[in-house]
Amino acid sequence: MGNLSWNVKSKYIHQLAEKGERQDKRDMYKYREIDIEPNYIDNALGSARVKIGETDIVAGLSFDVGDPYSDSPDKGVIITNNELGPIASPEFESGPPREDSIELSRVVDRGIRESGALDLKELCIEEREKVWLIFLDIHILDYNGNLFDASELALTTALKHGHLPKYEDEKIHHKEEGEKIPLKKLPIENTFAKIGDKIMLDPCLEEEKSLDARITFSTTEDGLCAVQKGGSGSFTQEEVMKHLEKSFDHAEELRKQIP
Amino acid sequence: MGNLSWNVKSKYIHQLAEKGERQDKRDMYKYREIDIEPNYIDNALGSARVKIGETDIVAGLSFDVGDPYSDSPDKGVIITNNELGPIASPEFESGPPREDSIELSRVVDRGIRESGALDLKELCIEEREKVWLIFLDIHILDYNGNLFDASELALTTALKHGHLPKYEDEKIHHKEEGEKIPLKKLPIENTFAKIGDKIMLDPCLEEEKSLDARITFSTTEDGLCAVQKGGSGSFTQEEVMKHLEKSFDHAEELRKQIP
Amino acid sequence: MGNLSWNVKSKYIHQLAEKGERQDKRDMYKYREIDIEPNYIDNALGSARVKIGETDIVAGLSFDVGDPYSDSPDKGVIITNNELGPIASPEFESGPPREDSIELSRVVDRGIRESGALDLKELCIEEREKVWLIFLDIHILDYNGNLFDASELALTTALKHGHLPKYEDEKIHHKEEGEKIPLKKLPIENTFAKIGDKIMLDPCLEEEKSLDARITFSTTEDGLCAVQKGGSGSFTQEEVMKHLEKSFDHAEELRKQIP
Amino acid sequence: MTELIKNGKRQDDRKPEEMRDLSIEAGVLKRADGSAYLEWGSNKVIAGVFGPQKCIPQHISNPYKAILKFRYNMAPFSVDDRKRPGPDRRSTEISKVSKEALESALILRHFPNTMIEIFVEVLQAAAGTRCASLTAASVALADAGVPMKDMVAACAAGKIGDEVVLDLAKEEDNAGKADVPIAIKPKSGDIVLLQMDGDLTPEEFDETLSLAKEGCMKVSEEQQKALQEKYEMEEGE
Amino acid sequence: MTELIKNGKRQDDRKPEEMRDLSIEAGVLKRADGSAYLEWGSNKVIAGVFGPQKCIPQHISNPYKAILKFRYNMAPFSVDDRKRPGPDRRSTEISKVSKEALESALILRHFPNTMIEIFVEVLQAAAGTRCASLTAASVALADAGVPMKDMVAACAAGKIGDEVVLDLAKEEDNAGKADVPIAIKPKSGDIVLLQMDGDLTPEEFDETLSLAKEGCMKVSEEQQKALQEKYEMEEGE
Amino acid sequence: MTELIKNGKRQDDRKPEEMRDLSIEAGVLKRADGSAYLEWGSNKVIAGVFGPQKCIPQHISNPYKAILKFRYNMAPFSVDDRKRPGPDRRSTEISKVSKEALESALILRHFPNTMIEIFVEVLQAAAGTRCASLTAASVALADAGVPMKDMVAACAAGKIGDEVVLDLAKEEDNAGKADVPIAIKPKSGDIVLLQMDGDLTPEEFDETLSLAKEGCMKVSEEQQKALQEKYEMEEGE
Repeated sequence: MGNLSWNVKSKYIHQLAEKGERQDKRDMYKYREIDIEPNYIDNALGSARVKIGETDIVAGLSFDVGDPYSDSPDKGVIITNNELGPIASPEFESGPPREDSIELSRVVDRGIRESGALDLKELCIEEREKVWLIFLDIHILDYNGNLFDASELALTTALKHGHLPKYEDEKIHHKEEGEKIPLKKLPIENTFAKIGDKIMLDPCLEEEKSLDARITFSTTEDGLCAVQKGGSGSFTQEEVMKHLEKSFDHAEELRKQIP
Repeated sequence: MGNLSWNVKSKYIHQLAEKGERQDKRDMYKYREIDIEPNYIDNALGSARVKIGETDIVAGLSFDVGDPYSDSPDKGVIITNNELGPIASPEFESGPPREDSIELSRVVDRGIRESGALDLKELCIEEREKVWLIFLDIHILDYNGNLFDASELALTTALKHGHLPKYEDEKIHHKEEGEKIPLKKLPIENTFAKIGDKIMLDPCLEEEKSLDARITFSTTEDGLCAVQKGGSGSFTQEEVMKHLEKSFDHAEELRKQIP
Repeated sequence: MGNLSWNVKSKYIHQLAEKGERQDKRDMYKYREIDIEPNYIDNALGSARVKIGETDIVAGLSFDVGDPYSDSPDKGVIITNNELGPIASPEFESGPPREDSIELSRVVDRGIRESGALDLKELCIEEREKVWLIFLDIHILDYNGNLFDASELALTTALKHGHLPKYEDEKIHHKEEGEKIPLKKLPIENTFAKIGDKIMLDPCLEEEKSLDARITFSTTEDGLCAVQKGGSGSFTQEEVMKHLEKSFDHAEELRKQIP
Repeated sequence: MTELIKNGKRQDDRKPEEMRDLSIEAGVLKRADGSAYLEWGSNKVIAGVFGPQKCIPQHISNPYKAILKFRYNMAPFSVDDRKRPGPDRRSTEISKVSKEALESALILRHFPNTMIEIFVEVLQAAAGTRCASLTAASVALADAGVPMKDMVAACAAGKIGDEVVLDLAKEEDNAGKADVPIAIKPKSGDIVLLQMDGDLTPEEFDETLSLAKEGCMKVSEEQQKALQEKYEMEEGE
Repeated sequence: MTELIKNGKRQDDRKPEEMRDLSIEAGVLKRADGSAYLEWGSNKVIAGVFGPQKCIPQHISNPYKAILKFRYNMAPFSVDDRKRPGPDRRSTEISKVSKEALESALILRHFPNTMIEIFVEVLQAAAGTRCASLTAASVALADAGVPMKDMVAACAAGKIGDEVVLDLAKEEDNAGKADVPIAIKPKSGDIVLLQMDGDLTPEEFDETLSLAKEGCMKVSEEQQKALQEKYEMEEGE
Repeated sequence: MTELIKNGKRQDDRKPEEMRDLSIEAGVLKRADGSAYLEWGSNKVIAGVFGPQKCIPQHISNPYKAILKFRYNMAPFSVDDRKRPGPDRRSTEISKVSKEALESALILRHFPNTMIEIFVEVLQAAAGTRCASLTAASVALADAGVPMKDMVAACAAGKIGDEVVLDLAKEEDNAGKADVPIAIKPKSGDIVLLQMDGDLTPEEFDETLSLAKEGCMKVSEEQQKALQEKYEMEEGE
């Protein structure tokens, strides 16, 4: 960050933004090429590989049966995690930034949890005693920015195509498909970066490193369910509302691309 | 410790001590001003804020129900902890000294445990099956020396005014006061510092950093229950016995100040 | 490793090896003096102290009763661990090399586990419910090379002389000897070091630090049960087979020395 | 479940756009370079600031500006169920967004290669601790004399039943439909912290933002008052 | 339990000396200096290489050569029961023996005071992941342009029923009598990785080694093919 | 429960002021700079000393003197219930008070910027391990040639039934009324370690201290004997 050549590069990105341009010639409100492959992992009963430009991630589901939380005895449990490991980027050579990884997990988790997209009550096996635990794991292979949108897209795809394992005689049969996962809506996240006073969709890594502020909207077919602002800059209320509206369109655009 | 200006300061403190004097003009055997506020935390069923001079700490109790230890199936369990965090002092900027924190917890715990002040048998709900677990947590806000005495004072106050939560139908009702905590005595700790060959009560932080040796007596109305010597210096047996006697008086003095 | 005087020493060890010689005048295929003392720890129901030259270790067994693994409901469980602590060598001053310690535990564990030397079915108390857990702990006091062979020798001795504790009324009586530990064979490990293109038995620490490759054979009276190659060099298939044969002889030699 | 809002009154008798009582005191700690104590409803929060000072470890220092560290920490007894000591995922996220919220208000370029550390201890928690914590931190920074372009004032608004309300209390947060904590720089009204979860239409979201901003302005007044009192006390000494 | 081998055919219809399908692609990651993706039976593995680069932390650097770091890591969803993230004892051992296996093939003395980092992510695991991982790592190192005396190719052989067979599948590994993963430098045939567990006579062990080495030679061909395809693609660009 | 003391005899037939058997051997480890092995009743303890040597990490070094590190560590099999490896709260406290006890006996100002490391491994534990460990450490330091103003000798006394007794055995410690481990510098009799828990009147406490000091003097004789034997052995070589 205090690196000289990076400062020159960052200044250039700011200058481009000033003119409404980006390094890769993209429109300010356009995603990079998106590739979604459901059921990428045969071992997993739900999985997806998602690429947004050069950002490349795999999401996979794992299952267990356990106790419900005492304040929601009739609901299953989801646990969202990610490995933002060193293979994904030389940035992480001296260990991944723990707080970034935690924020990522929590923000994509909120997209799914707060939207009510997943019917947690259908994940209850026996009230107060036994519920499904679904682990939503995100594995990042190549990191060129915008992990929020890519991760949410991968999880939503994995859940949409996913099945619970069979559960018989108190045993989980990981190899056998049980019922479909009760996904009722398709939550999508859209992330905007503010560089100087210009705002753009789907920042790549260099744009992320140059940004002043960042905002992510998590929406379903039905409405807004979560927002997260990041970065050391600020947004006006007008900017927030304008990009929330754009977000609904872009979410619909991504939603259609999920096979 | 290897710091030059600190060495000058420390030498000055030694010179004062030589003359029986202290930086804040205090008598060698006098506490700084003490302020005790019971029930400081509304959320907790037992708590206290204690200031000794500029040392400022909060103690609070938390409760759970769990298994007894197998070698004391009819006794409740207490777990003492402290957070000697960076807010309390710039000394701790690069992480608090773990061994100091552990010693503090263990010494104040012994004051309560070894004195039998808390009747652990009354904390048994069902022999071999269910007992109260009481967490005694000390949170240090401002650190100007003598955490032993301040912490013990805060815990004793919190316990004296504290209640167990209600426990009905295998559920803990954290919001509702149950029975009083079975505190039978009021354990108090008194700490003396030896600087050169002079001994003084209630060391402030700079005195602690200058001390050669330290001794803490833990007493109740009934007698001595724990001792801890610290520091790289030594005490004669006569010094130990003389200050044990003083300790009984000072303990009584503090005990009276607990509301 | 990048240390100059060490490089000179290492070159000397290589030159000696070239001539088929060693610093301590030992034959290439000879162990240092071995000393085995069973039941070294009175508190433990199985223990041994083993010295190979200046390498000095203690192994001790501890016991617990717990759940079997779900995929082997009728078998006891063994857990092998070691403390390659700083007392054993100045090499470890800045913390022991975790990966070496893990490899050691796993390789000696395989010697016992894969050989079937320990009849795990006899460690079952009640199928699916309760089995013996045996902790095999290795404590290294002085480290002058070849921990593999010394550790396996100590564990085999401790197991051979060891007893389970009595188990009555769901309680473990750690002080009372129960049945003998069902050890059916005596697994032994033999380690060879390759320095340049010469191969030698039982490397001391300086030889270990100079070696190009290392190979450990784990055998019982009945045959080969585990192999582990280490180091950045290589072996030909012929070298491997030739030293496997030698290994059977050396294993028999060690086995006879176990009291 | 009892209704959270009835006849325009909330369970604690507040009106929809009414904030819980807020009081702030600056300069409460002796060893910190700056500090503030804050009570907001039943929340009790204390913030301490150290720095600008030598950056430790040195390799994270920045030759162009001071770096900021923020630690939001809950005392074990601050909630009914004991909070296990040490950072968890929630507190790590709050620390991160709080730090980012403060960065644009501070003039960090004056102190290259240094660090400013902010520690906030939540002693008693009752919904809205992240806004309380950030508000206290901002006062503590001013108390420490760290040069600032503007203060940062935080407040949440949300939805309970069908209504948009200011500053959710604990039961309202648990049973409500949405919570939107924000922080602004009062001079410009620019939003420096914004999170939301729940379920809102765009119109409701806009309304919530407006109400939360009004709340922030009230918070800002209390911050000024606290600093003035501290200043007057020092003058009077 | 069904027999693992019957009439000279294994459960998946392979002959004893037959390997599962293997395909390798070089240069699949954009940010790594070298990379490879590998499918071997149902195993899916991706390897990334960074370096030679500045050694961090510096005190572990070596003034005579580059140091090598190897991290074998399983994705949580790569196995039926979720694998807890982070290194465990098994992965630590695999990382160690894999690193040692590569060291003799690389020309590390050209890059004193630097480090080369190899990260292998196992996305789907079905027996033989350490051989798959090492094989992929070797291709990724070549793709990164790290100078090598030779490649490293890995393959296991073992015993099921009474027969020595190549490249054990998952059930064969679980219920078989012995597993012998090895890695060789194909030019010389020298063995750079060798582990074994189970129960074998010396004769069987010798036979197993010979068969595993044959397997490694086939693996080596696939490695060459992958690198050639990558090279041709780049030429064609 | 059987009585701990009856007709002036303790369960192991000792008189009240009688110590368990103690034997010490110096110079038992080859790689440590100094070492000692000690058996005290059923306790078995081994101590190793490294240094004075370069201080790692360097930033904790002191330009005026050597710093001391002390690690008291119990082997997993040293107690009936397996002791989990690694430091716990009890061992951390023992290490701290033991280090402080030694500091006043050592001449640390001769070796600025260095560190002296003391590692004590408890192989078999039967009450009194902290005194055994400190006593062994002191011999190991002398064996390492670290300059000392005096040795440090440790011994406990306590109360069982109504009597003050020396050197509590395991059952006496568990069921007794108080335990007072101390350490002194034998030349001056000054107390460098002192802990107590239980229930004692001031008079009993005074009596306990006196008895414990007598115990320390006997321990000191054994320390001298061990060092002399080592010295004679070396002379004889």
